[in-house]
Amino acid sequence: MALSGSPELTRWTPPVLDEACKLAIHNLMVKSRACEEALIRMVRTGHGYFWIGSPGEEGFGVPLGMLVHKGHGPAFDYLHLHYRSAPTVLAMGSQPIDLLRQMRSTVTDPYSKGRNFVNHFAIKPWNIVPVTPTIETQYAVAPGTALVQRRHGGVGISIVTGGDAGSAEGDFYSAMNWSTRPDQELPVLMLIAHNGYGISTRAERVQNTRELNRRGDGFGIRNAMVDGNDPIATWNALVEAMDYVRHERKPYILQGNVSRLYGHSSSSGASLLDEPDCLSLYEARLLREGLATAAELKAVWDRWHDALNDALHQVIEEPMPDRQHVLQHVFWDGPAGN
Amino acid sequence: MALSGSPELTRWTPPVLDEACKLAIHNLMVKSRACEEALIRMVRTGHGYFWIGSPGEEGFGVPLGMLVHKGHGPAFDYLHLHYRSAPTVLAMGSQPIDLLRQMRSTVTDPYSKGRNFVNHFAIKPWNIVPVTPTIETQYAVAPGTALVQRRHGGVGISIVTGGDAGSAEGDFYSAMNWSTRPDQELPVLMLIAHNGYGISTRAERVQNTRELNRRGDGFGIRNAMVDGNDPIATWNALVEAMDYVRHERKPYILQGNVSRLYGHSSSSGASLLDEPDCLSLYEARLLREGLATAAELKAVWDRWHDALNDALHQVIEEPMPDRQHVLQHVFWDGPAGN
Amino acid sequence: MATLAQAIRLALHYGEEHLGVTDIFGEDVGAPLGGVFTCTQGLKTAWNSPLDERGIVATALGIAYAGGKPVAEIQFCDYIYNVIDLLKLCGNAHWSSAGEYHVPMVLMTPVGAGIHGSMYHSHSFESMATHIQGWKVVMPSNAKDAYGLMLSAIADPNPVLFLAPKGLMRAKGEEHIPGEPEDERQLHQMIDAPVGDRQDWQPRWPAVQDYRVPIGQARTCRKGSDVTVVGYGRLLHLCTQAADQLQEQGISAEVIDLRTLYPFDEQSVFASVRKTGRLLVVNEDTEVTNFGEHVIRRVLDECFYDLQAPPKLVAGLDVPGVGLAWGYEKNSIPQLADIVEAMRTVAQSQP
Amino acid sequence: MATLAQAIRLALHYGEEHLGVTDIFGEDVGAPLGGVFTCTQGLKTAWNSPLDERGIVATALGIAYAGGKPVAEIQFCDYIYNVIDLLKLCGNAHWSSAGEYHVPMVLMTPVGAGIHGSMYHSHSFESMATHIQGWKVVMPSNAKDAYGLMLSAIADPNPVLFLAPKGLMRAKGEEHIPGEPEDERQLHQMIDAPVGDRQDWQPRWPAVQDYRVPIGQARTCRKGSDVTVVGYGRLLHLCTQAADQLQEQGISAEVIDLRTLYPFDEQSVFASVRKTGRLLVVNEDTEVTNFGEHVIRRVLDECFYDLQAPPKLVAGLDVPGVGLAWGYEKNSIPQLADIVEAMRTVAQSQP
Ligand SMILES: Cc1ncc(C[n+]2csc(CCOP(=O)(O)OP(=O)(O)O)c2C)c(N)n1
Ligand SMILES: Cc1ncc(C[n+]2csc(CCOP(=O)(O)OP(=O)(O)O)c2C)c(N)n1
Ligand SMILES: [Mg+2]
Ligand SMILES: [Mg+2]
Repeated sequence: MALSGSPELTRWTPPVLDEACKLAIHNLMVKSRACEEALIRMVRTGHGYFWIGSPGEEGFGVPLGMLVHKGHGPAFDYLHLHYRSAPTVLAMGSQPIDLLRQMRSTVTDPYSKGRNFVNHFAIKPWNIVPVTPTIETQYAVAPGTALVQRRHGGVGISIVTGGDAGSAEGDFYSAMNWSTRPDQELPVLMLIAHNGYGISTRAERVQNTRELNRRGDGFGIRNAMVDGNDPIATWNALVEAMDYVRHERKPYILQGNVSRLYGHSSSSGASLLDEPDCLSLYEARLLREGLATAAELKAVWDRWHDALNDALHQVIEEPMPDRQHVLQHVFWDGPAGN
Repeated sequence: MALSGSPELTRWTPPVLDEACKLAIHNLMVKSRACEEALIRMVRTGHGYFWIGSPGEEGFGVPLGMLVHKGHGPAFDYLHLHYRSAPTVLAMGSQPIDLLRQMRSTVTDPYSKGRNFVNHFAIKPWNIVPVTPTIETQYAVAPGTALVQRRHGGVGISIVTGGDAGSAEGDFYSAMNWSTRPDQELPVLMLIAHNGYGISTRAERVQNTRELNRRGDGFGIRNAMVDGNDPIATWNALVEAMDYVRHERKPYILQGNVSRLYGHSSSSGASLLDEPDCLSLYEARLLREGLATAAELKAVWDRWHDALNDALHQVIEEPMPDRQHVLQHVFWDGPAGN
Repeated sequence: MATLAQAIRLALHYGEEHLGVTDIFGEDVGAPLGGVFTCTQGLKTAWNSPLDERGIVATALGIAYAGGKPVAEIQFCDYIYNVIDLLKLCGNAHWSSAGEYHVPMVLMTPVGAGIHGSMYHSHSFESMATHIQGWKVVMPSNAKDAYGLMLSAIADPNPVLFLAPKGLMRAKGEEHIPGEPEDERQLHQMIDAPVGDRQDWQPRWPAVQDYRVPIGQARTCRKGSDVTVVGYGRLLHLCTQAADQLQEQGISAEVIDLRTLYPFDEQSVFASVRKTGRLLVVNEDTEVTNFGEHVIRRVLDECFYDLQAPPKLVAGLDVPGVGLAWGYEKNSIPQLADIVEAMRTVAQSQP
Repeated sequence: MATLAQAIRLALHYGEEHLGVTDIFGEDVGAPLGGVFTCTQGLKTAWNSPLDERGIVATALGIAYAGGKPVAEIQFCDYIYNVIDLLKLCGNAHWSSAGEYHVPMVLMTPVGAGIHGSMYHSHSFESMATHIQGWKVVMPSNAKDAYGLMLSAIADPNPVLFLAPKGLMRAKGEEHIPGEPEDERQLHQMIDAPVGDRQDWQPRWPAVQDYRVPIGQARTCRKGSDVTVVGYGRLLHLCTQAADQLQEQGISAEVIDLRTLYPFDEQSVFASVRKTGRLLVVNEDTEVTNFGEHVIRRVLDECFYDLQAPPKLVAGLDVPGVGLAWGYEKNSIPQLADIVEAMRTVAQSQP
């Protein structure tokens, strides 16, 4: 469930966070978690080489995906995503099977034709520009799309996401600077998913504040921090941030504190760690608030597990790239505009 | 007149800003101005290819040179300088003739053997590391010398200077980040000489604040701004900043607002512009305060003009590099330590 | 005739009017300066960026993603070395996304020595540039080609790197750009910003016409039979001068102006080498892992048995920089005499 | 026998104890991980830097200026492309200051494909690296050489780039490093960090000895008479395998492990080519403006008339990246069969 808008919007109204929406959040969080866990299993069983992903970030990523103003072109939001963005992209409506394809590096992988690691999206109809393996470069690129949006008018913004460690790169600074040029402020929403680590390096050993959003103080950029393990708090924080960026046409930095439930990647083992789990916390809340029964929640899981099983069976039959594919897409010879 | 210290210092006491010191400041400002004007004349008369330098920055640069804890090795200050640092280096005691040599690119140029543009110093006995033509990279390097100084102990600090426009490079951010790592703070004094321009681009068109020192707010770095056209105010601001950096062993950002009296460089004509002149302002003040007579001030000028004339006559007789010099100093085969 | 800098400016103007250019930007690219070589004076979409090369290239990429057509500038190629990762991203976005996105952008930057530029205004960039995949790389040696290559670069839906030989920026062309006024003083009055206050100045653009130099097409500037000389940019002129000198001494050199360095016009080079049996490649980039070595290797692949003498490279000396004193530049950057000498050696070499 | 990663670690330990290494740092270089390939586990001067390659290289330069001896790491060479300007500054500081300062630093970084690394863990860097002046560039193909080259790199008062073939990190050497325990399990227990909690773990270092592989010295791994094969790093092993296969078919290949890429051991290469009359250069960097083309060009300069067949380069395909699916890697990075085929072609080529 992601809401797609109309190109003519001049005022953005966030969807209402009612009971149905809260259950939709849960459904999408499960969708993402189940998908990532399926991906991890694929690596374990030799159906893929490497996993990196987002379990533990669903509370932060799913509301984002649901609040995106989705579509193609500068009237809509551009997304410059970190490699832990499955919750967002799945919440926008993408199919888990496509991630399985990328994991297995089949020719049918729609994001990279089997070229990139999993979770490296590229979806032009939804303005999701190619996810890069280079940390933080996406921050420097985001002002470019936002500049076109500033000229275009409307409520479309450029959303960029990244990790805590990556914010040490100068590209984060470039993003802050380029989006605050006098009389040229840009609608860039900068998100930091703070999981406390860059691979093995603990954030508190290399950065002098837990609140990396405060780096924006040096530019007078409005910023905030939220508990990214709480999708409701995140939803509200995002609504506030987006409202500002969309209508004031100025940048905003929002940090969400999240967990890294399976560690950095398959290189570090991808086994479940003892960190707060946004999804079980959220399920407990839904139960507590009487919005769902245990059986209903379990049914959501079952549905996604079944879907993922089916998807996996399909994907392992699909063809792999070979010699003929290597030289495809080096240059483009169609029309110029994206 | 620059004060050189002893390697054993554990507490730094700034020199006293008495009358003699105030006159010394004047003398060094004239030394620098007269030298730069001689360099400009050299380009005009075909004794050099290109000029870039510091007229208009003497009020900011000379006090810095006088306050440097001068010497070799980590007990003393390291200097990572911008290409407008003649006032500082001349105040530390270097000879104008060496700048004339670099302008003329003679073999005798002690800073680069005729390889670099003028004002690109490298003076190991005084910890002046090579001035780079690449804007702002020096900011990223300064934490490296400061790290050695932190371990070494004492009061030696790493001083880095740069322009206003250059602060847009991510290297400024790297410097702030690397010098504020938790429990690893570094004694880096970051100076910005704000002349309002990067070549032709006005600062207020590309930066959202005149107070670039405030970029440090994002890192909680102590920072201040001073009128760099006022050498007395600068002196006091530097004493305060240095006291903090030397003894707290933490970074500090000080911006001085200065003039660009002859424009960006000889590429833009190097003719005198209508901006506040720190030197004539200071002379008026010395007269007003009765610290010198007009004749005494003129005598200072005359002395430097004579010295520069003599120097020029000497330099134009000196040999130029040729084929045999090209391959010198590609690699070093002496002992390792600097 | 228009200078090379004017030709670039006219091409960018044409690009704004007819080819969808939306942003021309970089350090000092906008008013009042219009570029350190005046290439962007008076252009309606030109603007001054912050002093941040990473921001410049990345923003261009973002603009291209969002449907714009940016022409970004790195003020001197000497300052491009902190963005090689971004150039790689621009060049691999299409391939890595398997065709989902492409990157229609032009990056232009002045290159080469010849202006007493010292260590950081003398760099060449073609060797690194041609090693970065996904980019086309062009480099004109004269004003008309600059115009025609820039239009092709703008029209290309892929990233194109436009290397402008800085030593030729003020050199006048030998042929008119289509639509260029007959009288160069008239052109000057129309499009060059006045010295001094420019606040109210507006250019009057001549109605320049579409004219393309296709990417990938070399030009044979001198026909000859004894030796093939492959050059480009500023040194191309030293090659033709050398050829003219040697002509008088009975040595006939065929001089090819590559114009596009990637993908380079292999067929023209091969055909010429098959005819002359000898090859000299000339450029001013440093000599280790030099683009000219690639040209030579490709010739070996295809024409080894046609070669009657060792193919030779004349290039910049392998030193950390071009020193300011003329003694450095003269002895590290190829000069006319070096090229004459090398051409003679290759033409006359016998086993 | 020690693995290549262990050999690097032992060399760094030796460097800390005997050669004045003061700082070993980079992303995840310190505890608890000790490097993504474990090369820096347990080292007393190792520390974790911020995730900022520019800060890493620049800080190393600063440390070197202030009398320290840093060994910095870029986690993968795929992430080195935003610091090329800084590498240039490290490489030109000595020349530009006319000898006033020099830059005693080592920068190490894993390179190459072979681990299903996809687009950003498969890059090669030697072509760009050898084009940057003022650096020495080394690349071992086995553990003992890694040890000996690292000691030479540390002892060198100039910047040295140590390229570690990532596909060989876990490969065991064939020869002991002087002072290495006889039993590799013993070595493992002494210096490999335990899986799990490492808080209280301390390595027990064997008393490894001084052993240097001089910078600039190649090694002939197979003697032969029909063709000279120049390789290094991971592909060196494919070259020797190919030589062994061809040996059985009566083709005798001489295989040279370059070990130092800059300055490369020209004399050994020339001597071999003069003997065999044929040359194949093998590496996995992309093929346009490739370091192997430089080797070939130098051979042309000196041995053209000794050549009986076109010298050939086997290198990575000119595409924007190494794709993850094996079909991409297999068809863009040289494989054993490609090298066998090329060796045969060069050995047997007739006009
Ligand atoms: C420019 C660059 N440097 C290094 C790496 C290697 N690397 C991959 S992930 C990572 C840590 C990233 O940490 P963070 O930004 O906090 O993101 P997280 O993985 O925690 O979400 C590093 C160093 C990279 N991909 N890109
Ligand atoms: C990395 C880099 N980019 C561009 C340049 C070209 N350049 C030389 S000076 C300059 C402007 C610098 O402005 P500022 O930092 O304010 O210093 P100022 O000259 O005003 O003292 C530019 C863009 C350079 N030298 N280095
Ligand atoms: Mg993190
Ligand atoms: Mg300035």
